[in-house]
Amino acid sequence: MSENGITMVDENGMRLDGRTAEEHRPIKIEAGVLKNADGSAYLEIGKNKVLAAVYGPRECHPRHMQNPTRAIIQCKYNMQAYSVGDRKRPGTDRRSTEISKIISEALENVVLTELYPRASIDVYIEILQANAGTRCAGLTAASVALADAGIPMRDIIPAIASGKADGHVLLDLNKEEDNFGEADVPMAIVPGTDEIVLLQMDGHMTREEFDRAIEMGVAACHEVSDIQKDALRRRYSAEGCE
Amino acid sequence: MSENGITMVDENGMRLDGRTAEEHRPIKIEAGVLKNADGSAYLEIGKNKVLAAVYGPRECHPRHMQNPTRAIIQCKYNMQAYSVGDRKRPGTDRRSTEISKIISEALENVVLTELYPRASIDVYIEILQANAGTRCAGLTAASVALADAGIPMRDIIPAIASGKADGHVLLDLNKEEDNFGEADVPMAIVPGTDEIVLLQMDGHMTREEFDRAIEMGVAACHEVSDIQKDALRRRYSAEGCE
Amino acid sequence: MSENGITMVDENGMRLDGRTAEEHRPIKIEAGVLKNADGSAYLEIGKNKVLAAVYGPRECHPRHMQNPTRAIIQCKYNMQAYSVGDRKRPGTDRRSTEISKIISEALENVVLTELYPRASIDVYIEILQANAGTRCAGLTAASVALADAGIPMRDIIPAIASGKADGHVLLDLNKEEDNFGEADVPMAIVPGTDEIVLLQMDGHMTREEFDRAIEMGVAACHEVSDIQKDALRRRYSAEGCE
Amino acid sequence: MSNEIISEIRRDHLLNLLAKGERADGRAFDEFRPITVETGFIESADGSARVRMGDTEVIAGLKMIPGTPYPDAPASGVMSTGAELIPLAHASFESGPPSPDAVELARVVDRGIRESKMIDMDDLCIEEGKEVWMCFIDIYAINHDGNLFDASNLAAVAALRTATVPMEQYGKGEDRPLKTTCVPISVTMAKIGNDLIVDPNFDEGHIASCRLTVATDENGDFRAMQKGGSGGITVAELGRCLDMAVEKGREIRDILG
Amino acid sequence: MSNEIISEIRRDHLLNLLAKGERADGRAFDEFRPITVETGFIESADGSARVRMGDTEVIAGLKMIPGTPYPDAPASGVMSTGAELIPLAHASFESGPPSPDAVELARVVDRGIRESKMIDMDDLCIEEGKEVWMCFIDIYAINHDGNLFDASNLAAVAALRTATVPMEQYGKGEDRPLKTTCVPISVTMAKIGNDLIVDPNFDEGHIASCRLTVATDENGDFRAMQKGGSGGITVAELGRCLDMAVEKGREIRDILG
Amino acid sequence: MSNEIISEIRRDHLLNLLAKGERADGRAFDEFRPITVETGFIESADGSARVRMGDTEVIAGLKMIPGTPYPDAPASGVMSTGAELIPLAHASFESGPPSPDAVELARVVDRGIRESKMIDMDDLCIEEGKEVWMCFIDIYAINHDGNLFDASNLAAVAALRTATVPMEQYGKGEDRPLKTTCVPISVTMAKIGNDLIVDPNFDEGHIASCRLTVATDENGDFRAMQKGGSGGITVAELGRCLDMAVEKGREIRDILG
Repeated sequence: MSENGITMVDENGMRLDGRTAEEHRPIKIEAGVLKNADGSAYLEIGKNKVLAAVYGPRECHPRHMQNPTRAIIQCKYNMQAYSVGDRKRPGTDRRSTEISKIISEALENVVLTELYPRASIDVYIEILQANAGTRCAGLTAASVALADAGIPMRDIIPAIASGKADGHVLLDLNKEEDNFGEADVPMAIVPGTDEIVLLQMDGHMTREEFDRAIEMGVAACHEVSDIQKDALRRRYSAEGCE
Repeated sequence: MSENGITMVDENGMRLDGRTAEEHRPIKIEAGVLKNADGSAYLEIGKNKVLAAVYGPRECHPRHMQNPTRAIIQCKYNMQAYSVGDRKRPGTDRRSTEISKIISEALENVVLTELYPRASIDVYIEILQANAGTRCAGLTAASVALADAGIPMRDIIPAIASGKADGHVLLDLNKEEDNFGEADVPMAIVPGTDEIVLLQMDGHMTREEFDRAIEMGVAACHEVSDIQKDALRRRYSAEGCE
Repeated sequence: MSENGITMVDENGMRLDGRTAEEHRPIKIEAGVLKNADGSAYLEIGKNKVLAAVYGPRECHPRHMQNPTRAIIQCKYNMQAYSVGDRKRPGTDRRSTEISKIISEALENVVLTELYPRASIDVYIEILQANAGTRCAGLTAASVALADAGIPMRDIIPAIASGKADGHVLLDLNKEEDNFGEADVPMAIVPGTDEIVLLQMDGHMTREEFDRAIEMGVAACHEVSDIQKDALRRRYSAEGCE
Repeated sequence: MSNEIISEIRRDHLLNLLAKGERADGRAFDEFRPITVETGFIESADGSARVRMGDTEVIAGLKMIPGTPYPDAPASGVMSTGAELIPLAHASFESGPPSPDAVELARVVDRGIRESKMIDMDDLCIEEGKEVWMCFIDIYAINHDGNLFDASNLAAVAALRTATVPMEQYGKGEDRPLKTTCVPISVTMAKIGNDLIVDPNFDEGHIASCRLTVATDENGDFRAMQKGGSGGITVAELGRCLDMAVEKGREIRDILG
Repeated sequence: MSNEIISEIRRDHLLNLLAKGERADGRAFDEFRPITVETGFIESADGSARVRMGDTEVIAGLKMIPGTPYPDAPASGVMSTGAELIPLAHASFESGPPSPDAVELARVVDRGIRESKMIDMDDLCIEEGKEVWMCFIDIYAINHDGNLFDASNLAAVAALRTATVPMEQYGKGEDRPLKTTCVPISVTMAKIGNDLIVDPNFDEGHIASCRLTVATDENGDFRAMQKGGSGGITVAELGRCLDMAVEKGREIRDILG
Repeated sequence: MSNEIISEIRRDHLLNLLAKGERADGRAFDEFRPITVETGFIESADGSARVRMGDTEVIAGLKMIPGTPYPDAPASGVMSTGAELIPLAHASFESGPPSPDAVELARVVDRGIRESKMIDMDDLCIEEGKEVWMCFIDIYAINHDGNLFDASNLAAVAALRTATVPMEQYGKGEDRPLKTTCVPISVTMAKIGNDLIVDPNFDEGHIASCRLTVATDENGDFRAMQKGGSGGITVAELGRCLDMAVEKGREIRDILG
């Protein structure tokens, strides 16, 4: 039983939604879902529904933000008004500013920005429905959208959160687990090197718990990576048929 | 008797303020009322009091809004704080944004914008006192101000609203009629061709009622047009005397 | 006894904090307190605590604000959130906009702006703790910061307020005196010529009272001037030792 | 080749086609693109719909929240409509506060719903003068290929027709369907040269001289109209638009079911 | 000829005139332009006035609304003054949030009225600690030919003196006149070279090194002052300004009646 | 020489030093700059601290105000953290709304304090469901020479530990110290090439590929983390960072006393 008196994991190690500790929610990714964008992806993980679109490389506005040696990546993470329990007022808030920033930084790790001096690569993440884990879902979708746009990248970034609830280290908390949980550790890696490119943590974790969360997260990122690649494979073969 | 149990038109077809169905409120227009503006007009229609001023053609700021082949018309419709029953907070709201847009579009129809590539013709409409029909009053005044500024135009646009109250199709609803009315149809025409350049409708109207409203409105626009021309004639003769 | 029934000056002419009518609160100025700024100063007067920093002359942004014949002085006066009794919301308000404007104008009187066409000299005043008289404290500190930055000036501006409380004309009202006071007269002079470069007044004063307030203020400005020069002297000798 | 030249060539091509009575995508002048309406797509919303009209795609979601009524209508619910032209949907859309285009879109959709009295506002009173349901309709353009007006109207209407009043969430009893009455359907026509076409796609909208959006109810009565663009329209053309709006409105109403 | 050169020539011309004791429009140094005050012009306002001072024109309107008092003054009304330098009034004015000039203008007018205690704030209490009248004074520049300070002060003062408390509109009984006491009159002087002139027009204000606005009451006591501009003023010059402000203030008070 | 060339030369210099195991200011890789903490500096605040970390300087101030609790936590106080990167502190900081850097800084400091439950929120209830204390922590950068995260965390924590609940000011009884529990200490590491250093100064932060901020409690447990920058970090490097964060966190906790 957790601090809050709510049982999240039963005696057999099963979670309320029937998952084991190391299991992520069902993930569905579809690449190339939008006509206008240069690249796009739709992703569901559990009850999260996310769209990502890429425009660029294109001219960077305003000009004073241009970098003469490489492209900049400008990600905008946005929760749509009806995506959450209470209506979210349209417009940027502090949370979305922070998430946009760390996702942009993670993507800069893999995109060959040096190929496009002065340009901007614009990544738009829209959360249609939110159920814990939207920043990782958004980054995972954005990576697929970048690949769909044909942007040269060293690797494709998967992301997932691990966390702690009811005293257990668990992968990919859903909303109920997150609300009553004790910690959350969103992360993203470069699959080819296992380097961590996005990492946040809040809550309360001992060293052993945190090490376990990282171990679980890295392993799960590889699973997410396979799903990303599969979506791109389907996209390319669909394109071949067109 | 209207849906709301309020009688707006008596058994003789007379309205509360003594007008017939096809009669507009008294209109007064004076051109050239402001020293600084390149052109200006003051207009009263019933209890509405409106000022319009034109500056331009002049350099367009910001530059990315410039059109290389013609001038753009930038109209700003603004209700002054004390012009309405409750105080209106200064600043642009969604209503004024929409009205500014449709008035700009109507004026683009007649101004020879192709003569002034890259320039801006700025039209400012200030509602000093509002009593239903301000957008038409504003457009009517703005047209006179453009002519006063000597901006080359194919024609001078008059505007007026027709509507429905107490089950009757009526011209130029005043505030009381509008508050309890069933429909409002603001419109503007090019008098030389009878082409409609501004048209909105909200409320509830059958086809016959709407056709009647348009018929009434077009006819009244010609009356407004005469008053506009008269104001400009007085302006030019006054200038001659100066 | 004042209008409010509160005694501010006792029968011996002593104020609640033990000062005479013509006495300013203790003033402490330290120049060169910030590493990054081109010039800086920290000032305390009574319970006021103020930091001023100068950056420039540097390129002026946005460009349309550049003056082709001289530098512009852009002062930003800012009250920190915790500096006042109630928390002040971060961001510019109308009071700080006005104060920034009149301080910029006062400083333009003495800075040789003609030496730096198109440039901007940026002056930042941060009120860490406020206790009546912050605009004068800020201008006094800003003048020292400009000198510390080595900006060529005709003179160094001191500022102080006089005022009226409990029926007496008093120098440098503190917060309690100001809250229950009858008038406030912030001023700044060019010490070399006694010309007044900043002057405001609000409240109620007869001509004699006002004349007395000016007389007192001008005299006190010279005292402030000495403290400014002393701070700069200490700063230069400290630099010599470095 | 510069963008302007490409755009000029494309324009001439479209005009030539129209002169022959054809549209670039093979449609008749009075033919809508294929329309699909999917409702209940967003479970976090109290009503939602995704509408595809050719390559144009929009999502509308409804959130209902208890709030205070306006003093002059103490027993009536409150509605508010927002439209976001997010940069994901088109290269020309920018982040930031709503553009005039987004404001106009939201207000035209709002007027259609408000003036047709589609939502039974009296049914949204919780306690007279104290508490009523506030309905927030939020519309997001997902892919913009023209005629966002009709797609947005349809998405909003479909979301409202399938909406649930979230009574339980706010401890007000059992969830119940939102009561709707009239269904306003918006039909947009564009004038290109002297031709009138319905449901203009992006390219057609781009070269049109003006646009007319007309919302009709089940009886073919008019509930809202909005002309856009600087071109003029004759009274005769207006009449043909109104005929079209009534006829096409019926067809679309049938799709809604 | 470039704008700068024209402006330079105009400046020299004005300075030459002043050296001869003359102003471009023929006024004496201590002479205001013709002033007209028209009150009650805006029926939707609870008080209004249009002031013309030469070619400078401003409108001030008052709206009174019941609201909550400040906790530290539970029995006092609330006042707030805004000034809008709308682009209609001068080519240099821009749309958008108030510029520093507009903010300064509003605050100087506000201080004159507030510090003279012109409005009897205690008379504006409806229910102590619960409800008081809030007075919103909104000033719009209509045509800017200099000295907006004095024109705005005069318009605000005239609007207040002829204002009605809208009791009926809010169900508080019968309408009654707003109670005012002291009438603060603002007089603005400009320093050009070593000359002091009152009521500077646009060109004079443009070349002035500094400006002093002084608000006086019926007794010739001072209620508010504001120096503007980067030029300095000597104590002797200040004294002459104060004399002028008292004298001219009396003249303008007579115009108000 | 252009700024870019200077910056390039400076970068190479720092990298050469690091290759030799040295830092430009002579510190060991795991060594903080000298830290001073001065509390109670701002008397108008309910708690305040000025922290100097080498040439980096920040001030944090606390204001406590009675307010309404959130409906889902009716007996808990409320906290809010803001950070202002004012232009006084660095030539690159601009006036205006908080930049993404300022937002991130505020949120990371906020998370450390919030997640460690440093403030006893239940002790801040005045009347359940009606009134609770709202804690506003405002952080101002005064001079930015790198590692604003740790300096800001330390200032906020020191301000909270020495804070007073202003009971008297709001007529709630006698002033009393704010109850705090856990003390979260943040330690920031930067990765430059393959080296990890603590407390990066401005130049080091500028050339670092990434940054990791770790907040630990008295037990060495983790309460908040934030990686920044586009560089990647291996799991092994992460482990070394965590060891360092725990060890350095203890040292800084001792400074706080």
